[in-house]
Amino acid sequence: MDANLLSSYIFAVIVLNVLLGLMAYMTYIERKVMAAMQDRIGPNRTGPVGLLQPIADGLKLLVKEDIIPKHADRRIFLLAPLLSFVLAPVAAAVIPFGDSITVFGHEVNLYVADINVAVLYFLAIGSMGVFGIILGGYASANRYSLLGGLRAAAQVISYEIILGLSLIGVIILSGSLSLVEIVNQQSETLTIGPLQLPNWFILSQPLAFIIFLIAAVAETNRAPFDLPEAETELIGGFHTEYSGFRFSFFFLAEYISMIVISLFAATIFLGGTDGPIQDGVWWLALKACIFLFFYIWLRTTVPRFRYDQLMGLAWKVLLPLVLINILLTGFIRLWGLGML
Amino acid sequence: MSLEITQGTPVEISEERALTDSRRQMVLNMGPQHPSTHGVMRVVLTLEGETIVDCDPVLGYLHRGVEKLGETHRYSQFVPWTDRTDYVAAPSNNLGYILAVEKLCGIEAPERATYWRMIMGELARLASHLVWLGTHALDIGALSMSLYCFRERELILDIFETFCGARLTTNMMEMGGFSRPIPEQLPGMVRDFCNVFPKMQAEYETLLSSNPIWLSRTRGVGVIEPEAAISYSLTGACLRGSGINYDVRKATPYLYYDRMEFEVPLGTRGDVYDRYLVRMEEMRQSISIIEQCMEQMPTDGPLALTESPYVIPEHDNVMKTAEDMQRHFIWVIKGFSPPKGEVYQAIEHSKGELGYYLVSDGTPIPYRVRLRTPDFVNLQSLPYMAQGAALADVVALIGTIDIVLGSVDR
Amino acid sequence: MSSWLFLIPLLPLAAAVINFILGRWFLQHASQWLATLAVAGSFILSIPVFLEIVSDEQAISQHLYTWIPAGDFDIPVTLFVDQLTATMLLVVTGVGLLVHIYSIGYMHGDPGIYRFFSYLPLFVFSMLMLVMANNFLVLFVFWEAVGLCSFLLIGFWYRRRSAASAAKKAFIVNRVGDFGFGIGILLIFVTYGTIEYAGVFDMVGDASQTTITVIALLLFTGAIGKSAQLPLFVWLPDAMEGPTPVSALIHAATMVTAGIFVLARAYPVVSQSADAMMVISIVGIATAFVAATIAVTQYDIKKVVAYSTVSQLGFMAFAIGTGAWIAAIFHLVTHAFFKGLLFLGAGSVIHGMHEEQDMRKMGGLKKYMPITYWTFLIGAAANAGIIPLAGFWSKDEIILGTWLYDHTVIMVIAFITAFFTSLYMFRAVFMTFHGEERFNPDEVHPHESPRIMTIPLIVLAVFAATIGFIGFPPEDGWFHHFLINAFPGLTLPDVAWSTIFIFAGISTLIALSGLFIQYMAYVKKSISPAGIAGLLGPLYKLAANRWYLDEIYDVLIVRPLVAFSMFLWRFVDAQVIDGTVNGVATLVTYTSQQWRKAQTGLIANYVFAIALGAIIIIGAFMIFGSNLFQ
Amino acid sequence: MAAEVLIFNLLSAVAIVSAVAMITMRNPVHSAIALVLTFVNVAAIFIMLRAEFLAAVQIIVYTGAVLVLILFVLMLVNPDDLPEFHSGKPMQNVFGFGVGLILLAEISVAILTRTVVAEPGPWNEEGVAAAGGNIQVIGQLLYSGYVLPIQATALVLLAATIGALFLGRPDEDQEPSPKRRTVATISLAHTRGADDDLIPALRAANIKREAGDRDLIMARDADEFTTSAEEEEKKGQSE
Amino acid sequence: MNELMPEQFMFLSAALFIIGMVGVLTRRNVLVIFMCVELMLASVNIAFVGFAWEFSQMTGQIFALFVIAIAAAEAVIGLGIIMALTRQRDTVDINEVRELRQ
Repeated sequence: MDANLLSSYIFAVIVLNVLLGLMAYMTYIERKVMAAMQDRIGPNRTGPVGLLQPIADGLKLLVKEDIIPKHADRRIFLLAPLLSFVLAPVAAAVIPFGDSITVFGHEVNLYVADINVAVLYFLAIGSMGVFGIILGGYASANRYSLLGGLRAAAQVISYEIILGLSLIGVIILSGSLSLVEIVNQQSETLTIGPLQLPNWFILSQPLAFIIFLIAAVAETNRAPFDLPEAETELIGGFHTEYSGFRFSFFFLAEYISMIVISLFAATIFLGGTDGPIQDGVWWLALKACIFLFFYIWLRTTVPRFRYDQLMGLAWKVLLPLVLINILLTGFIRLWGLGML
Repeated sequence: MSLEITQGTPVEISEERALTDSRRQMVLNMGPQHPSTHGVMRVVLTLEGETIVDCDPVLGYLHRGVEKLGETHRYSQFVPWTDRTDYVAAPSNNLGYILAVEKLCGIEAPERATYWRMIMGELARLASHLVWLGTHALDIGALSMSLYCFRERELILDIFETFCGARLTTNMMEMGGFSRPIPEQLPGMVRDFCNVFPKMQAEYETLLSSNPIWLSRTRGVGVIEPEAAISYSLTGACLRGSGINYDVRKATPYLYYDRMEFEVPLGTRGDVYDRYLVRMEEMRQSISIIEQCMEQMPTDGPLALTESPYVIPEHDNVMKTAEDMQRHFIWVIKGFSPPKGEVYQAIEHSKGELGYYLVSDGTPIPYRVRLRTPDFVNLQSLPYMAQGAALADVVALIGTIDIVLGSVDR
Repeated sequence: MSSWLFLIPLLPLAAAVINFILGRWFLQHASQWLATLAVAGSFILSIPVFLEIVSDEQAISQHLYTWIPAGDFDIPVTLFVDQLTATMLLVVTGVGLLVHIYSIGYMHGDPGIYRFFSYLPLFVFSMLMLVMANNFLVLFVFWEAVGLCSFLLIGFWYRRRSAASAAKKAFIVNRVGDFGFGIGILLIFVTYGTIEYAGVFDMVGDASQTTITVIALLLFTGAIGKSAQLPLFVWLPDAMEGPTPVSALIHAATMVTAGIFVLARAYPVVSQSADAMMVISIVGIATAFVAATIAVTQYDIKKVVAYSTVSQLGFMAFAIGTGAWIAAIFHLVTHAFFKGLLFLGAGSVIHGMHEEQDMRKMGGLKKYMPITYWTFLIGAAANAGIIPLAGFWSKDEIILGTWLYDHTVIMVIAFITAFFTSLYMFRAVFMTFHGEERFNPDEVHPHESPRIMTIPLIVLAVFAATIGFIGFPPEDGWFHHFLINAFPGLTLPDVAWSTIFIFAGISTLIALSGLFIQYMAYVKKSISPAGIAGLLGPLYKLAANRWYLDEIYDVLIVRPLVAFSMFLWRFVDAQVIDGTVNGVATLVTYTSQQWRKAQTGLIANYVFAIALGAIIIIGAFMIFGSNLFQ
Repeated sequence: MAAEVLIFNLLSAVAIVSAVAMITMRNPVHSAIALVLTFVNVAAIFIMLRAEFLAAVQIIVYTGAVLVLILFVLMLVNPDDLPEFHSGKPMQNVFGFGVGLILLAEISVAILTRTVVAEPGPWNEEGVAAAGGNIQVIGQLLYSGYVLPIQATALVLLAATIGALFLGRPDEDQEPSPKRRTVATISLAHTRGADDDLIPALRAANIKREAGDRDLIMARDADEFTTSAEEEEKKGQSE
Repeated sequence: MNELMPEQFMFLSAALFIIGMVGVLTRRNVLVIFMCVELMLASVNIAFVGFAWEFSQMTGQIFALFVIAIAAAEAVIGLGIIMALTRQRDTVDINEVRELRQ
């Protein structure tokens, strides 16, 4: 096994662990931020200012009773949360966390893999992630879960299309599907008259960015698109019947998806590790945090969509918009290349 | 080690088959443990996809026989039971019952007590509407609203607590007035609340009234036509949301509502959004009524009748005069016996027309007690509104009717 | 001015298209104003064109585009305006405008109003293009287009069975004439190698006399159809099923005169053939007489006016036949005004009588609708030829023409026809407006039409009364001198005033006698119309039954055709063809029934068969070798 | 054995085993999951065969869309109908497996005995790398030599979309099943009945403009905007 | 066997195809049959891509792409038909649907 591959493995392990740790504290941050927004205190008993709360929660979920409904499809019931949980962090493999650094004389790339179909890979993994939800909904032998699974299937297929199409504009501009390449292009400087702006794709693709943001929220089943689990309608939807650590797998998967898609959005639209001073992974983290804060903010602020409104939004509003965006971008690109 | 439990479906498979017209339909059993049924109500939904074909509310999970209990308790003993019907607006229930009994006995509370009763009634209305708004918004998915609403409701509950010691089940009224003096700080608290609340309410409206998702979830949903509203005997905001001008406070004024200047908001479309607007406006009107009461109220004066045979004598005199001691003894041991007859007293409760019907046979225990609770009647319109709506609308519809299961099931 | 020429037809076309596309959903009643404004625009633009022609005495043209470029042969779409066209332009747009205005009132509240107001400007457009064409092919295209508009408008109330069948009848009968017309154009092309007017007219003499005669007769065939001459006039009375403004515009003022217009346009050709002229004059006078006699017996007010139209078209035709070209066009112009007026007046009566058309159920309407009465009277008098109204001048000139060009027989019949004309016109007036009220006053409340309908009536009445003076003095008027430029080689005959006075006197006498008879019959009641009818017996019956023309067609054409079709259906189709087809089908069915037993309906079995096939094919390849695997 | 071959064989084995599992599972949902596994392995094999783009498309389209749709339909279909009925036709199974085996044998013989000969093209590893990568090569080829097939495919997809819309439309003969329950009784005798002239009355009323286009009517009196039964009667009599 | 041999993917393709075919032959649930057809399509793609790899061609990959596109269209229509079928018949048993026999 060559050293390059080995360093990739090591880095993958690091990313995975960081993600899991982040995810745990993501729940803590979400609860704190929501508490602040809602005039309350949030977790404050476990550890200093409640910092140990995620660990306590994890322990609690671990030792909780694992309930399997009698009529459930046992094997799938057990498989579904694992599927969700495993697929969620896999997508992070293509996200570049920076250029290569030298560790103990070895050149180590700060990404797990730079594949030439990274964007498609990300979409592919995202589209696989829904299987956990659908199968969980099916296997629970519960009407609410079934409805949740059905909603998830329809919603994810619809928003997958929007998500993919909103990225086409960026791909047209960058001419590459590789995230490393896309980040490198964004670190260039864009000069508009006296303005010196970073060539972030949010500036050239604002419409695509907004659509991506909406589709990303829908893709991760977060409020106001949390229809598959809508606790006031479907009592948790697909995870109604799950308890204990199996439930926590779904829970973890949702938060990891959020973090990963935030990292992805930061990479695609906000220049990734590019920053005004001293490029590095902290910029990526900061940008991702903005997205995560946006997620939480949305959850505390807006009511939930209805199923038909959700689908209407995807097919009647976002799809035409994103197609127009692609068309415009294509024309501008051709014009820029002097082909028009 | 995992435990296998049987899925608790009260409706058996064969029964479900009988309930549906075709195999494309699905029976969904919503409740009684569903988070959005506001208690223990069960709604049996027949779905086709996510569209509701049939909707059948099943009641009685919280039935405690309040009416029957009333027929086995003495008149004054029943007051705490009224707290436990609509527990989010307990003072209003107290008020309705007390007014009914007073009407039966032909007595009337002193002026100052009447004003305080109005204030407490309006505060109860506000408390109830705040619960409604919070839960309604929560059902539709606006998570933070419930916390904001409960924040303000806390102020009202503090007022109740200061006044009578209890926050939820207040039991604050007595035949002929109040049994306790008004604490000194109470008027100030009420005034403070009146100053604070409108600002808070404006905050709620910025969060909801023009939020596109809120609008799309509430507009055009659950429309009740005026004719249907009347034929379903709806009252309260459900009726007024459909544009029908009926408010007990205006139609048959009780207490001093005829001295108050306030307006009754009426909706134009009769959908969930209209009912939301009507209730929001009612809260503003309530604040105005409270402020008017505080202004008009005499600063000093008795809080309770003392001389009537139907009321408990003043505590100080019990140990001083033989008559009062005797009366007190009889009142406590035997209770009082109103004249024979029957009486119906309706008040405008936060949810609609709350009516108490009492039949007296001259004994200290009522012959018949009947509660016309508004949300029980209003709940009838749920199937009417739900048919053809989406599954997600059901929670909005239950929210818009504003039910409290304690009051529905009694 | 010539550069703006294209706007004249374009405006109505634009209005038609816009109304048709947007009318139903967006414009609704606004469509009527759009159409009216467009036609008004055309009218206003036509005036300077006309004035330019008058002052320059020079034809103007505007080339729009080349329609069919085919080698050295190409068909241009060129707008061409000479004196004849200019006259027609004013008539078409002027009457068209008034009819549009009138229709706003008449069609008020009709749900299909946008349709009406897209067909009507479409017709105006087609008619304008017809008269402005500079070659026969474009002429023919718009000749068919006006036929189409006529079809659409007759069948406007297509839910009414009679309207639908009348529309079909008009269309089919016209096809007979159009067939001849088309062949005529082909013949022109074959003979002269071009179809442009200028080219054809320059080379007229190159062809043999027979060819010219045939061409002229074929063109006249088209005119027979379009201008409702004997024997094809049967469609025109039926066409009255359409809305009355349509009758006024299309079936009185403009479209039906297209035939006359074409003959006049083809003057250089037609005038070369004496035989053709003879045929035209015979057909014309026969039409005029037959239609006039029928008109006397009709009770439907619109039918009367319709037969009157046919009769007047006959007048124009025989005027052309006898060589009184300008008189024919003159009559065309005056006729457009007074016949349009009569139709609109009849429409006003019908409108006021709640869609009642039978004159026997009218009477005494004078006091209910005075404006309609007076304008209708003017129109009737103009038609009957009462001096000094428009009809008098033109008709008198036609009759004078027959004398001048030595057609004595025709002249006599023309006088008789003129008498009948007066007879039926005043019969209509007196039956409708005078005498006792024969309608049920409980059900019908006659009323005057709204102003938007009466104003066009008044305007038309003014024209019907005065337009004749453009041709005064007879054979030497301003109109004659203006139009003579369109007919090269034609000279205005020099007529003595005494001749004119004699003819005018006879005409007036005849017209007044008709008036007098009808006055006695329907107002004074001293003559019984029924008695006269009884006296005439079979003759009356003949006229009343429209000379049995429909029946003759039925026996001669329709029934043999039906019988032949029945034969084709019963024997050839049902027995021979179906027998063969059914036999094959039965055979196949039988065979299939046997094969069907192999079909289980199970998908798996079919897939099994496919798989088996694959195995066999691959096995065969393996064993016998192939290019697939080498 | 090179690692490459080992991995390939491993992937193939999993693909074949899960494919067999797919056709033998009784529960269609289990079959679908087995098929997902097969498809993922096929995608991995695509990557080994230097078709990265196809691998991604395979996963996005097959597993991400088609199989999700299949699962969607499986859940929509009545659960009672789902289990497979193997008992039906044993002969069918025997024949099916028999034919399968014969065909497999034939093709195996063909694969082993014949070799496919063709001219090697320019797109070996170096060629692809020189052109910028797998996607770039596919893109360039696709939009230069295969424009017509792309258009045809687009047409097929359009037709499929329209067809799906047509198939998925609500039944026409069936009246829309969620029907509103009609109003049971209308108590017009109610003294505070609905006012027929409510809307005109509103115009003059005290209207409070609420958010957007909604109005609230502010009634000051109990008798505003209402018609009593007597008035109704009077109105009826006067007409 | 140190190199990847063309026979390997050819065998894989053939095996998957035949498994799919056997599934179509033996199964009765129309949805499973549908899945089997998808499997057969995918197996053909393996052969396409494999030959493209073997001969350094791109045509195979491009055709595989077209196959995937067509398969997607087929899936949409197929599932639409199945939905219509279950709506009308309340069954997904293909042996119950024997319209072709009539």
